[in-house]
Amino acid sequence: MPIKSTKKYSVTPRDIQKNFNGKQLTYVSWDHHLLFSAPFILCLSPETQFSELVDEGILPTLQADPDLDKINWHEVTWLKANKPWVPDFSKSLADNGLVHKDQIRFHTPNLNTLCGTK
Amino acid sequence: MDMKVKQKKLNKKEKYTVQTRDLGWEPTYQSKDKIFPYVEYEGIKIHDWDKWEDPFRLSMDSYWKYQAEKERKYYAILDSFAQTNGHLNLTSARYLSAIKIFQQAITPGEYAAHKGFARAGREFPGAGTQVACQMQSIDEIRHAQTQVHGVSNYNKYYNGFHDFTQQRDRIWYTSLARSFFDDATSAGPFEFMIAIGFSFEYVLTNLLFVPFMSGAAYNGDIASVTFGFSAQSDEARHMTLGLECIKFMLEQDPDNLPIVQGWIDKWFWRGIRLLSLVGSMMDYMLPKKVMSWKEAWQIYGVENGGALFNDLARYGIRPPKGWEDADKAMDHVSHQLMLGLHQWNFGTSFHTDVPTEEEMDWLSAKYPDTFDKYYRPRWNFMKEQAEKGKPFKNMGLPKLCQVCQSPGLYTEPDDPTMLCHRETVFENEKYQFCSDHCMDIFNNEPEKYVQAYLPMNQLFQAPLYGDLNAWMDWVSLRDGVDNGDYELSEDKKNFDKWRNDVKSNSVD
Amino acid sequence: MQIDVHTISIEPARKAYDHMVRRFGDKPASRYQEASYDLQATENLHYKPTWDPEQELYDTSITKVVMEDWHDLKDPRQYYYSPYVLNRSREQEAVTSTFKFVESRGLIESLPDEVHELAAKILLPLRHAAWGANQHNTFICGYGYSVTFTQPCIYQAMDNLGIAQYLTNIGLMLGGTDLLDEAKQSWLDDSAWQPLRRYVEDCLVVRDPFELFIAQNVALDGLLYPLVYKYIVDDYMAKKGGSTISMLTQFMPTWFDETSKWVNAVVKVAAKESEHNHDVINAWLEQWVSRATAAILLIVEMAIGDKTDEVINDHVNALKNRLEKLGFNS
Amino acid sequence: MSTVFIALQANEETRPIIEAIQIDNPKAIVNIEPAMVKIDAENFLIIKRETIEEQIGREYDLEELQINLISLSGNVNEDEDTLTLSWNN
Repeated sequence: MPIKSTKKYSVTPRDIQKNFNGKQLTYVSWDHHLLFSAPFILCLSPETQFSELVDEGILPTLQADPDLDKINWHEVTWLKANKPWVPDFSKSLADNGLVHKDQIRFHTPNLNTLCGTK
Repeated sequence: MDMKVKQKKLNKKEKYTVQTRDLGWEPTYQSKDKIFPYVEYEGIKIHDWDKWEDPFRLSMDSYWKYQAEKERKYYAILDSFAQTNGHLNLTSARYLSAIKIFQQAITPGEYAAHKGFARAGREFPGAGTQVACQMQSIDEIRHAQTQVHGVSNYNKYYNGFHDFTQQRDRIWYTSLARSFFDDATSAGPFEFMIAIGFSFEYVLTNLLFVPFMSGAAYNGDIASVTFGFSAQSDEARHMTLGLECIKFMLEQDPDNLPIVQGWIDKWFWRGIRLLSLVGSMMDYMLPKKVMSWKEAWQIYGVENGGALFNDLARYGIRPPKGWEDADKAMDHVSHQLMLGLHQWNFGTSFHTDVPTEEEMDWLSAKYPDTFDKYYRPRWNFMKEQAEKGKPFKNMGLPKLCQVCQSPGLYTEPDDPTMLCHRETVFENEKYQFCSDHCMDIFNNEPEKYVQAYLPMNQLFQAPLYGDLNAWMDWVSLRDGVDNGDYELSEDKKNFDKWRNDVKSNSVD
Repeated sequence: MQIDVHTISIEPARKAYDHMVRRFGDKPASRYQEASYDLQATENLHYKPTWDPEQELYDTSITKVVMEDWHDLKDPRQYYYSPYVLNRSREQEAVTSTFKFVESRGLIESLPDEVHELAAKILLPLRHAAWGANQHNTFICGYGYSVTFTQPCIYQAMDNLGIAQYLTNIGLMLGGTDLLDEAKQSWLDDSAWQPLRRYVEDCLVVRDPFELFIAQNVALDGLLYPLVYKYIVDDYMAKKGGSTISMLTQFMPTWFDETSKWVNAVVKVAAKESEHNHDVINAWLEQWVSRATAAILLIVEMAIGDKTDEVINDHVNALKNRLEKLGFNS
Repeated sequence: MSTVFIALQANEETRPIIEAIQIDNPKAIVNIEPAMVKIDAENFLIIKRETIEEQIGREYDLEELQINLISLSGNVNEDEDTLTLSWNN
């Protein structure tokens, strides 16, 4: 539904990718792991390899979670835009089809920290 | 005619009518379209402004008289509170986190409401409606000012209060409130009335003020009790204005119903998201608790809101679309938000804590179905980490909802173990939301919400490029002083010392 | 346990809020300062107004006047809400007891017919002009920039309403609602009132807050209040045995003197800011003062007849003298 | 059935007002809370000037309620003699 206004209403979003000095935002969350309250933001170049996103973005951020070391990365399943998705760890974010402000989620079967029942 | 014929004395309603709406007239030198240029575009149809019912009928002289009396009382108490070190009668300086949030987030909102009502007080073509809005406008600036004055004394002794004007515009969590009030004041006059006059004042204000003031009373904060009560006495007029306004819109034209209902849906949800902050204040920040957020919701939300929406049903109005989800979430929101605030407390201009055992038992009694199951384990984990000397902090900066600006920390309505992820694409750009209802709000007016200023996303842009230290300077946050855990804070150290000094000096 | 907290003195950690210190240095701030500076959001405004997407939510560019810091336009009365209502409360107490006194002594009945009629004819339609003033000051408050500039405008607007209500009450005493209806009809139809009504309606479409400030608070008030309340009521009518009326309008001349101090200060500081501002304001003054003069001419004539030209000239000159002190040489 | 309520500051000025409300609304429930008295009633509550005047022994203008009023719910109708709160259901 178009906005109702007295004159043409045209604005530019305030966080479009070109404002990020060549980088882009990716939001990451770990399903069923609520010690970390909310999805967190990574600000990385689209050329970054997905494995780097995991190693240098996700792992250091989530250090405090006791489940972190127990993750079997072969069993991990992923969602992008809330749909099942298989990332290629050796490819860049861009080649994995990740766009600015995409939300990715990962699910670790059998691990469930600090959030009660499954 | 003989002017000296004695006229019958007018009753109050009649007198108020000649004192207000009779002052206006039908213009002929300029068109009404030009005089009231904003009254049509929202699509609300008003056929007869004279059908407007003035809720309270205060003439200006009565207004001055009663308001002056309130002001005299307020400042007398405030002065005496300051002169006698009243702050040392607080249950604990920990309590002040609630006041810090209030000052940083809500006080600027009072000012925004003042501006909004001044605009509405000019833009509506009905004199009766205008006067009611103008009175609310002047009341709202009163509230902003009494709050600034009330907190001023605390600022002299405690940290975190010192730069609320800068923090209003820059720090991350205040954008929940800023975006709320900016959203309302950037809307047309009718939507503004539904947003602030009806949804905020009528449906939600009791949830904000009454428990908050009781909390202040329980915790020895006489200054805030006084400003709270003093402000709330104006609020009764404002609530009535909000209710009259919605009835007026609905009675004027059946076409108004879907528009008004849409606004109720939107503003209830925006309001309830904003008030989650109050939930965390009540459940966690008051050293001496009054009632739980859920109990307050039961009384002031379910009971009163229920009665209200029953009353409005005759116009075809149904309860807000988000009502059920809000109701379900009452078992969770205050915990989820507080857990977030605590783990990000390096970035807050107030202190937080892991609740004490006693407090956790209280929470468990108040939230028997959820606290022990979902939230206690996380608090316990944080407590253990802190005891091990490795206090848990979340350095991952949170994704914020494009609409309500909360961190994405709320869970699915029916699954408290799963964060709620919602997203949409508009003009090739992705947007993220905390809930279905925030996403609906966006989808109704995407052009508006794409411009939202999300403080976290801004932090990664020029000029800060993700530099947290630079960010702290920019938001006027003094690391290690304004932020962090209360237990380790200067506020606590000082408060305990001063209290001790008092005891060692005092004569029994 | 209530502890005895009088017994210790604590060194404050800071003297004032940071934004006070940035403006006024490291010293305690007054309540006026705390209540008036920087309360309005300045950065990172979230959304463009749907009512005019070409504006910002708080926008300095909707007026031709340019200020480096709009907070420079402050109120010498140092009114924030509390002193404002306290003062008005005191004043209304005096007015209320006067009304009671006049009513209980039947003083209206003992007015000479000529004065009674004149008061009704001149004062009662002015309640609509006061309502117009209320609209304009509400507008300036709503759309003007910075708290120091705009908060006195909502006080002014409520005063305008109060004055309209006092005039209404006078009307009720003089002859009830019929008389008020008659007065409204004059306001709408009588040729003597049309220039003023046109002035007010033309102001209702001015959307430059500072221009509106000039048109209402400087030009129109600057002529109308001295002419009507000080000259016609307190002088001309009083001499004809109408001092009762002047008791009932006591609020207005006092109010005019008080608010003029503020109005002067605003105009003076804004004009001093730059040549540009001076010229913009001067152009507005020329336009609105001459229009205001024309707008009230017939009303004054209706009241005092022959001497009109002379009296108006005196008052226009007085206003020009006032403006000269503010930096405007005409 | 829906509850209407009025909440007043708990102080010396409101004590006789609360008594008057109880007299005129015998079924109303009076809740004493910190610094506040909240009076709930089913669907309808009436506050009468005359009853308050009997309690305080002087003239009373219902507008004086403003000074100590904290909050209310229900449709408000006020004239010289009464203030009522009601829900239409």
